[in-house]
Amino acid sequence: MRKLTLVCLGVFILAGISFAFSVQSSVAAEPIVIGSINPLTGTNAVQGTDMKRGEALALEEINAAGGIYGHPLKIIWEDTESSPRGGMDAVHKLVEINKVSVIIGAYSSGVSLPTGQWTNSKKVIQIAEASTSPKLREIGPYFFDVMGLDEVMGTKLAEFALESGAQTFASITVNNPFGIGIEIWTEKTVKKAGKTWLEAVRYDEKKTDYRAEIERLFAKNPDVVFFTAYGTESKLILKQAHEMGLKPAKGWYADYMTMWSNEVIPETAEGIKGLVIGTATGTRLKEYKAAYKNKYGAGAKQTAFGAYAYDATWIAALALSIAGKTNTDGIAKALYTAGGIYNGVTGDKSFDKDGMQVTDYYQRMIYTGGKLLPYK
Amino acid sequence: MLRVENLYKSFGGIMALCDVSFRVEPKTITGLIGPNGSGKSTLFNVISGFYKKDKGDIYFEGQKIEALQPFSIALMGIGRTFQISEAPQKMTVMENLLLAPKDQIGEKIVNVFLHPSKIREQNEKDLQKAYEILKLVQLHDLRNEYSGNLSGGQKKLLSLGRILMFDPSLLLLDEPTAGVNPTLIKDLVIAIKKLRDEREKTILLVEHNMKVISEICDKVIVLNFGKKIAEGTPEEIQENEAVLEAYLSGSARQRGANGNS
Amino acid sequence: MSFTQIIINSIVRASELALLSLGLTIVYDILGFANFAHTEFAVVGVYLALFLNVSLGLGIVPAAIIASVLTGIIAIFIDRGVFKKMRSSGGIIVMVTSLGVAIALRNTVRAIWGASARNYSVALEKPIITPYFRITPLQIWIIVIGLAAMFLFHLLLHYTKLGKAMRAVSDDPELAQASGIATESIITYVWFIAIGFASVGGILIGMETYILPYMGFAIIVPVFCATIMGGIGNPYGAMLGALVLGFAENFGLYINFGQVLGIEKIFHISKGLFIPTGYKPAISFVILILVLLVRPRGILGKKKAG
Amino acid sequence: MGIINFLVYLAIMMAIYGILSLSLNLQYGFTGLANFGQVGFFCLGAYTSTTIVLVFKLPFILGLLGGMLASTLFGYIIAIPTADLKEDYWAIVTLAAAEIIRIFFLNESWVVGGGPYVGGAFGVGGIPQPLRSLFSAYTYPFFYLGIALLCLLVAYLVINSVTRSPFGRVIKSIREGDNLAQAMGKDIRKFRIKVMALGGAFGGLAGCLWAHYHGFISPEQFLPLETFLVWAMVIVGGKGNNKGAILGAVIIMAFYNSTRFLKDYIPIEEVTLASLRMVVIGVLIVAAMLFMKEGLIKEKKTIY
Repeated sequence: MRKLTLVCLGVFILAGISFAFSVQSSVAAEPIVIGSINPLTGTNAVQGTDMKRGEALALEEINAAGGIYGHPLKIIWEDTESSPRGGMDAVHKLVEINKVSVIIGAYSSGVSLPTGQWTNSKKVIQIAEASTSPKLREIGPYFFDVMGLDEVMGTKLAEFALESGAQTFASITVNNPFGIGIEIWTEKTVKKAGKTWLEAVRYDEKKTDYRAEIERLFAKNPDVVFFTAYGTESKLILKQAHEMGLKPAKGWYADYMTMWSNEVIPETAEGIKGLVIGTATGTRLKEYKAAYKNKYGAGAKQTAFGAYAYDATWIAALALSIAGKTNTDGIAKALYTAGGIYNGVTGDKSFDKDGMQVTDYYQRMIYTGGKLLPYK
Repeated sequence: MLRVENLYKSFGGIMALCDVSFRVEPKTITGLIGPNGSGKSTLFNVISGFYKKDKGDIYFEGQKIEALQPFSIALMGIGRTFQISEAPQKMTVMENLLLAPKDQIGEKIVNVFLHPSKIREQNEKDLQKAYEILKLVQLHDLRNEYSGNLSGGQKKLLSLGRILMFDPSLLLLDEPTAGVNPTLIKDLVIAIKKLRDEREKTILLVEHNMKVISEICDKVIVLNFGKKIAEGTPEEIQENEAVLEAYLSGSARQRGANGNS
Repeated sequence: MSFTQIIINSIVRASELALLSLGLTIVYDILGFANFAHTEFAVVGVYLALFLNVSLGLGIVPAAIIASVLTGIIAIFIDRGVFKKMRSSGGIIVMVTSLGVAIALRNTVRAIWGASARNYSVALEKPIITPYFRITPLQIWIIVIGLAAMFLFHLLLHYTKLGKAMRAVSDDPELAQASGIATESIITYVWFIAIGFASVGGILIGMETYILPYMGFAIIVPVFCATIMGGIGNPYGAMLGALVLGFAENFGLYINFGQVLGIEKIFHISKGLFIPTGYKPAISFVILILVLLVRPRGILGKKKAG
Repeated sequence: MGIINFLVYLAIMMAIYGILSLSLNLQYGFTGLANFGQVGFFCLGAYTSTTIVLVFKLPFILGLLGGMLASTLFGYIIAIPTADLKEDYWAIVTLAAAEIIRIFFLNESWVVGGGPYVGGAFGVGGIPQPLRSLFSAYTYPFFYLGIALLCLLVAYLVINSVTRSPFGRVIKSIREGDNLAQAMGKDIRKFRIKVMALGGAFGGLAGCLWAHYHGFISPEQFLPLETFLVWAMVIVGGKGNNKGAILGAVIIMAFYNSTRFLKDYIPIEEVTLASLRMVVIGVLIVAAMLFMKEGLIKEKKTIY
């Protein structure tokens, strides 16, 4: 069913390595333990739960493919409670008590930064899955990130919108590092092109009314509105704008469209253009989505982040296999190799010298008739 | 000492005090009587600043006091007790008394750290005084009991003790003998008289016990429906027609119609 | 267009808030404590309606009615189990207890239904378009139900035996008890009415937006602001407070303060002086604090006798 | 070894939250002020100290004092207009004030120096740790635990002497009702304001300690939920008793972290577990209020 090129490659590597280690691991079955921190409760619980599912899916496949040199992989999941304190509690427990040498997570930069600083001081590998703040670069040699940073997405999105010939621009973004990162880079790019930037609206997550923000956004009739939102809020913002009959002349432009594309009411999002991760239409993602549906049922909500978590787990497993029984420096080195050879659901996963994702391929899409289709 | 002129106070539509005027002379005991709901406690609350008057003036030792906060009125020398005695649940009887003295150095946070010895000294003095007062109001054995656990009569005694500790020049006592056991009432009457005669205090008290009134009061003021209907010596009052009528109709009125006004 | 539209938006928001603040205020009036679990009760109603509507396939209207009734009953049970035991305690103790109830309820809902956003199975409505504003049928319903609730409540308070008893208990609980009013049974009705209204309000918000376990906490603060602004314990104040807050939230971002204050020309602020959108959640807080500075008991605050 | 490190970390957190709990206990347990915005002090202390140390490059100790001073001022300022408000109003006003502080730091990045991706929603990292260079990564937490315990001790001693002094007597009488204290000539407004200021100082101190230990702060850390945790600490530990407040912090933090271990042995969904954990916190508050009104350690009676 899932005859993924990757799985083949993975199985091949794992089988080879586990054969090499089979002499030592006669006891076998002793699991290799890694940790994971996700926001399973609190404001980001939806994304966190999806990420945990992505990791669990990868874990199942990894163990089905023979585990890590004969040992099964085990993940200990901890909750960050969507807060830095919860995140710190979690990494302390994982490192000091469970003695893991690799941790996957966290979701937001606000949690990844403090936990990363600490795990790095402990020489424990941390692989962030959905944090995009450029500050992450400075953390240190044991910190990795599998998601392209904001600057790339923001710039590419603005370039796309500029091609429409629009003169005036505005944005509505969630007031968190992710949203503001996009706001900064779209605004920068628009201004560089000599066009007018009218308004940057920031909204609070999980509120039940965004009409005031929408009125403000459209007060000066922007030609283009950049739009960044998680599924929950996108649905409401687009619905309320639709009800109020407000629409930018040259359309909405959105980033990471898969974050909301299966949650919005189709009519309200008709014609939104934007970007998705390059391979989001590729077979890998399709397979991932099918496997996900198969495991968790059709009702399970997929966000854009589960796939990153899935990829992070695979890369960690590959690196552990390549590094063998060595210290974290060895694993860190192996991560660069693993990132290079792994063909991810979310695209090429190569790291740059700071352990950050080098590229993210983006593809232009349009949302029409309730579906995301490639933009001509 | 205390001069009240044309005082008005209403709650919603109910006129609780209506054109009340009177004087309290220094070193006297003035009784305030009247049926339930006649405005006695309201008058106390307005004088002590807990309620704001609608109209009228209140002078204490020549100074207008009606605009002041309750605590500043207290600091000027008007001490009061409450009809339903304030008795903190989680403070012992002794703590209640130690709360009362004015100008405590230890009520300033900095002094707690800068002058601990002065605080201790002052506390020691206050303790001595408190022991004496406790003996007077017969709460000595209960000094370490939480005041919230006292009986109604004991709470009355406690509030008397507290106000003695506070040591104002004018004492407003709201039913000081209500619920107190009869043998003790005698001692209380003696003690209150002593306050006037030996310590030169001025006292205004609300009282239902006519025996107590006639025994200690120099002057009695009678309120009915918020109006002053009579003023005079206890003897004069007892023969006053209007007062008798008020009490007769008052007793026919539903009891407890408004326990607070 | 946008000015009239903002007025409509404000009224819709005010109606939602009013349904919730009405109940909060009468519970305060009769029981004497600020119920921090108020909107969490509403969320219980929202999820019960979700269960009836989506899992059992009931129509949204019967689902809403059944859920609100059930929630009212749950509130009565929680009152019997928890709040009844502290009738004589001070307001602050019960308030803190209600905070515990709130945390427990919110997380129970989340443990059962999960953290994701959900929706009722209702179709997207076509807005009614006028030259001045747009409004959806649901929003008209929200305004109508909001007004009807207020009117019903007014009738209840002034023309029914229950209402008169409620007012008596509110004015002087001891006297009411003495004159033979069964305070406990009044309290039962009050919980039922208050939480029933809240649940309806919550379900309307859920229909208009989305359903989250977190929504109770997202609306508790505006609801409290509205209630307190109007004068806690006063039902008409709660309605007024909701109106003030609805307008403040919507006009706060719309008004150009540079123009209003006439300083635009002086300081050459070409873009106008607007409240940054990031501060929108703070608007209601600031207004609340300002109102309390001027009127420490709220706009229509009353002083209890005694 | 690992367990010891973990316990040291836990102890640091307990000490920090113990200070917060002591501060809330002074306000609520002794004075009856229902401060639902305790996290505002925490936030302000953390940000002020960070600004002083990171932007102005001043030593840690000045950051600590500055953070305390800022929160003191804030407690003072918020209390002046609100000191006369009723307790219910007080609760929501303090909650609102704390949210205003958080929203301020969420929107204003310049206060922590600004620059790309610094401040505002991004939070601010790289906050220096005091005397970090003298220790290794493994020994430093022990040193910091020393600092935290020292601060906790100071907080305990100060708050305990204040609550046992005549000042403490007055605020206790205010807790039981306004009338008595006023009739005894006490300016209850002033006392409330002072309590908020002193409570603010220690709330701010806890914030500074948090910021410098973790080296990173962001508005996400200062949501109202933190306040409610501190409430649980005061109520479970014993309101009106300073030892109780610390015990409460120890218990709630231990409970919070021990549930993490539970799921290593019992197969249970983390989402459910985390929700249930909060259900327990809520139920604990209710149960303590119902059946254990005084908490684990009763308020101490002064005997004469």
